[in-house]
Amino acid sequence: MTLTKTDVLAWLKRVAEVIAENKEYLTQLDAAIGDADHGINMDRGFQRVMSQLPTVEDKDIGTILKTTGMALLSSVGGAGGPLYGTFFMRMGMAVAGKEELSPEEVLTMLKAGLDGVVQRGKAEVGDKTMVDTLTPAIRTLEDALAAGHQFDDALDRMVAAAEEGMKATIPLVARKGRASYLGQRSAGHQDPGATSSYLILATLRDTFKSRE
Amino acid sequence: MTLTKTDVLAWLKRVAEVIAENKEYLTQLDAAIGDADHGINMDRGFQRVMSQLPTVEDKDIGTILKTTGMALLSSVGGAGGPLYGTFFMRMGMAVAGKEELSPEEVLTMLKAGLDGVVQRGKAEVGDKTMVDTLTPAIRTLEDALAAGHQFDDALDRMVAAAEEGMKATIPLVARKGRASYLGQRSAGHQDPGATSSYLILATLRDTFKSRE
Amino acid sequence: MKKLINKVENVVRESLEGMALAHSDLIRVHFDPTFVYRADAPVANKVAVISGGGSGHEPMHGGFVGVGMLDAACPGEVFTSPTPDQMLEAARTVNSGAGVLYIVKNYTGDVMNFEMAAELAASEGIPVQNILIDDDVAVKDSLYTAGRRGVGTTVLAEKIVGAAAEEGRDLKALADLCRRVNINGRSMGMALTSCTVPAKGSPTFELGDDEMEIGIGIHGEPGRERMKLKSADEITEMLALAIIEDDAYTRTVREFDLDKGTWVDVELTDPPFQPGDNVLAFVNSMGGTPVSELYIVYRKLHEICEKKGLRIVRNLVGAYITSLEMQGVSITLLRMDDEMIRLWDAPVNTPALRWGPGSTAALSKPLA
Amino acid sequence: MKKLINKVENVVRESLEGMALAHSDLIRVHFDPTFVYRADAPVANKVAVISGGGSGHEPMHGGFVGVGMLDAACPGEVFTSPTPDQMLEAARTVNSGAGVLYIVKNYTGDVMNFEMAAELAASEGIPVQNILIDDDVAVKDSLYTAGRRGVGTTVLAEKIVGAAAEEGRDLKALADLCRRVNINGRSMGMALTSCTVPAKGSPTFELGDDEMEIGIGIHGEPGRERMKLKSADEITEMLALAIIEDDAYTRTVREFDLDKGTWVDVELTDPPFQPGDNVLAFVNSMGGTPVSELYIVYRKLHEICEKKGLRIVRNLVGAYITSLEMQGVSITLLRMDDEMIRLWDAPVNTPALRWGPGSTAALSKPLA
Ligand SMILES: Nc1ncnc2c1ncn2[C@@H]1O[C@H](COP(=O)(O)OP(=O)(O)O)[C@@H](O)[C@H]1O
Ligand SMILES: Nc1ncnc2c1ncn2[C@@H]1O[C@H](COP(=O)(O)OP(=O)(O)O)[C@@H](O)[C@H]1O
Ligand SMILES: [Mg+2]
Ligand SMILES: [Mg+2]
Ligand SMILES: [Mg+2]
Ligand SMILES: [Mg+2]
Repeated sequence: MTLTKTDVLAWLKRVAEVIAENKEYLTQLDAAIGDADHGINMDRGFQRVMSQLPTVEDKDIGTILKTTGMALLSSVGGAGGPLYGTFFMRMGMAVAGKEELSPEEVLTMLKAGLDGVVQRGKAEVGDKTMVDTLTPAIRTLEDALAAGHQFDDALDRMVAAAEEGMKATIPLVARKGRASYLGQRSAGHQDPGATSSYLILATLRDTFKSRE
Repeated sequence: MTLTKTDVLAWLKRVAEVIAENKEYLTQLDAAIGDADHGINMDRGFQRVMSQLPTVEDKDIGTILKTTGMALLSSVGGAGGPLYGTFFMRMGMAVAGKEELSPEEVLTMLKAGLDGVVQRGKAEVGDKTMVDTLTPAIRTLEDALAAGHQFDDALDRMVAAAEEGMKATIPLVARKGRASYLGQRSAGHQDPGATSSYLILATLRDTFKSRE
Repeated sequence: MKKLINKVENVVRESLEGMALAHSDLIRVHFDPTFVYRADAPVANKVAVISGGGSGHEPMHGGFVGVGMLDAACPGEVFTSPTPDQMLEAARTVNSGAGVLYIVKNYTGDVMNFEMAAELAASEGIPVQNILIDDDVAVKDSLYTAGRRGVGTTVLAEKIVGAAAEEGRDLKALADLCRRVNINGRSMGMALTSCTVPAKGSPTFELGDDEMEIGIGIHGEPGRERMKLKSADEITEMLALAIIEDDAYTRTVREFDLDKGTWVDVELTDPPFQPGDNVLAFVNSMGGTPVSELYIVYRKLHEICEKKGLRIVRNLVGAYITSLEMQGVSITLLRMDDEMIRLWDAPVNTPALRWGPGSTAALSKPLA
Repeated sequence: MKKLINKVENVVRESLEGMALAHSDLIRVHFDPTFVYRADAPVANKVAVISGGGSGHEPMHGGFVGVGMLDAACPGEVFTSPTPDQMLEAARTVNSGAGVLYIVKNYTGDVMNFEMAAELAASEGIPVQNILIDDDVAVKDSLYTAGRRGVGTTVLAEKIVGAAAEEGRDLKALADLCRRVNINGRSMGMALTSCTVPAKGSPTFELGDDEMEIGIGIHGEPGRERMKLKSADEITEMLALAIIEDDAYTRTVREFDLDKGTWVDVELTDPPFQPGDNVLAFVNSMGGTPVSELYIVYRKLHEICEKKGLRIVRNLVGAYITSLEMQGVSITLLRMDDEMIRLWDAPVNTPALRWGPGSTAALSKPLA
């Protein structure tokens, strides 16, 4: 029950597809409370990732994730760029040199990514950002693994928590990022960054579970 | 059967009203083949005329018409301003000093006005301008008086010819003024200046016939 | 109608009042009759250059009043030629004795009103010349139309002639120069959207979401042709080739003969562009098109000029002769000789164009 | 979507290429990563002033690169902050050794990307300072929001700090000056229409024919409040009073401490306006509003400032910090001390702002 380099590559490729499929949707969400570019930015970023992955496919997982982060950092822009750039770079640093990851290493990796996002963006749960998805999701994964659940079961729980966190952003009044300018008008809309984070985590689970 | 100073004043006042009532209509006509200002300009001009008439009401018809022309010249602008300004100023010069006008003097007056318009604008019948209304109308008045028709009958004939001339502009391709830029696209629309000229002549007839 | 205005009747007046307040170092505004004039007018021994036309083309013409360009501008109502009394009073105010050059865009209304003004000015002993600008190649002939409209070349003529007037050139020389600029300039424009005349309150024409008008003037009127929307490159090519490949254009214009004191007919011919010509390339927003899109047009225009052997030696990119908030673009190419280049480069300090020694940041009228 | 563009993906690139061709005397454009820089960079012994942000705000920032203003500008995709690699490469290119001042508009994305760029630049030994512009009074607090947005004051800061850099002031002095401009500037904007991000292809928000948005930023986003359309005077009053009556605004910003090499929190307070203050009044088009309407706004703003005892000593009226083709206006008032006035008046020669000795007409790249 480990996450191999092949899994990681499959995950990233599938994220690129999922983001492309949800480009319009994420942009629409951002149009409601932001500036209508989140889907466009993320899609541009993951296209860049896809064009750079071939150069590091035979490297270790850490290198692959760091390359992903750097590609995002230099192509996404906006708030999403530094945040997701940091997320993947920190994950890469946390698993430097590895060719496969145990469930505990996956957890460590995700926690390192989240720490980076929080350091960079200073958001807390409830601010109506991607942190509202990432924090409960990764905490749930930690709890599930601690409680001895199977990895795929633990991943299911993580994704359920991610979805809950994402949906919980709907009633919130934003306190970070561009949506915060809207004040009360930001309530009633789901946060685009929380949504893209959900897609990334759900895709991790899906890739892992669908592997042969 | 003479046109008195009172008639002339009543005519000008009624023209101001008729132009105001047809402001939108004239402007719409100008929107189709021009720049959507003919009604607005003529209305502004006749409002100015109305504000200046009180100062010359006790003067002769020539002075009243010249004052009307100068008011139009300094307030209408565009093509309409110099043309109608000239039209009324020349009419005024042709009847300088008069307190009432015989039918023949009315004809002389109108012919002088038309001559001024043609000298200033160099348009010929068929160019799709106000000249298409004025020329046949005034020629018809001349013929009717020469044929011995009553003045009010002659005026009716003049207005019928004015209407025909105005409507005849519809199929024409404009060769003068702003509508000429449209080339073939100007066909199928009635000329705004031909329409305002019709209104001015029809109002002359109506005022004359409705006097007590 | 969505505009930053108050009462529709006051649009022209309030806009001029605001301009006067913002540029009190450069200009003054007179009302009843309405004209904008240089704060230091009349300038001794200098021929006064005056232009005017309907409002709605801002910054033209009021924004070009100042040092090195116009001495006065006469704004009419929106898209309506001003009246002779404005032009006459402006001439009286800025004439130093050296005379007045009226730069007139070729529209029936403008031409007739300026002709009447010139007659009145001449009758008062003011030496006066009217020079027409008729540069719009969208109008093909002058036999069956009112002749080519005056569009983008007007801005360039006002700058170049204004600089020459500042140098002390006499009225005849300035008239010759203005005519020379006119016959060397050609323009064509297009619209993505209509515009709304405030007094009318609704768009002058309706355009589908995938349509555009080609060959428009500057009065919000429809153009020669309605087409399906095309790419910026295709649009630029359409406009630029119509300009560059335009044949010699000959027409007869009426000019005032100073010596005889009467109007005379003058035949003028625009020589077509030739490989090797030095040109100024002017990419102009119709009012609502942002400068980022103008540069996309400029990029293609540059490529086309290179291909055609025209050397772009100067350029102007921005909103200078507009139709209210219309989205769209016009292109003007002006063949420049060395003297014209030198005069173009000369210092200018007006609300809308400023460069060179003596040009300044906008000062405001201090508190009374 | 009606725009003068070609492929949506190429909008930013082609616009920059056009600008580079039109202003080859002043600027160069580098791609991959993308930045605009002074043709004569690096300028010996001069601190380099760099700004950047999403595209769609033209002429800001690329139009302000040149003598007396910016050394480089980093354009992102439309309404999307640029990336650290652009900012770093720009710094490497224009740094003369005297260091780099990054002028950063306060948006989460811009702040984070410029912080990462500053960390990278510092790690290469380039002396670097990030100064935030956060002047939009539509955002009321900084506790429950990302803080005030950087809007109109950015343009003014770039001019004033750019002039001081040209005089040879050192990095610390420039950082102090930039901070001083920021805390003395306040802005607020409104929209009559939405705008269309090319990549999205449809308007960001829908507004009724009789509605407007008050308190917008510059990214086509809806504002604080939607209202029924009002007159220009009422709108001007709403914006101007929000600015003039704004209380002291205190917030904590992160700045790079050059000596310690780390980020430190700095508390800043904007002093409210007082009768007797000298101000620069900046009336800015959001892109699609013509200058004639801006002057109507300026007229009322002038009246309000007089009533409130503020002396407008300088002004700027035009489209300088825009949201694509959006119709609307923003007002910025900047309290100016004598030094700021002197620096504002100093010569500038950039594609979009030019005055004073050394400023020139736009030259074009000659044929190869
Ligand atoms: N300080 C922050 N910390 C964490 N996430 C943030 C922060 N600010 C914004 N975000 C996330 O970024 C998303 C917006 O990303 P994007 O649209 O790419 O950037 P921008 O707002 O610059 O256009 C928001 O939906 C939110 O989830
Ligand atoms: N050369 C001309 N001779 C006579 N009438 C003309 C001439 N040119 C234009 N007109 C008339 O002027 C009318 C337009 O007037 P108006 O809209 O007031 O002026 P503008 O075209 O300047 O906006 C046209 O409908 C036409 O009848
Ligand atoms: Mg966004
Ligand atoms: Mg008209
Ligand atoms: Mg008109
Ligand atoms: Mg963005």
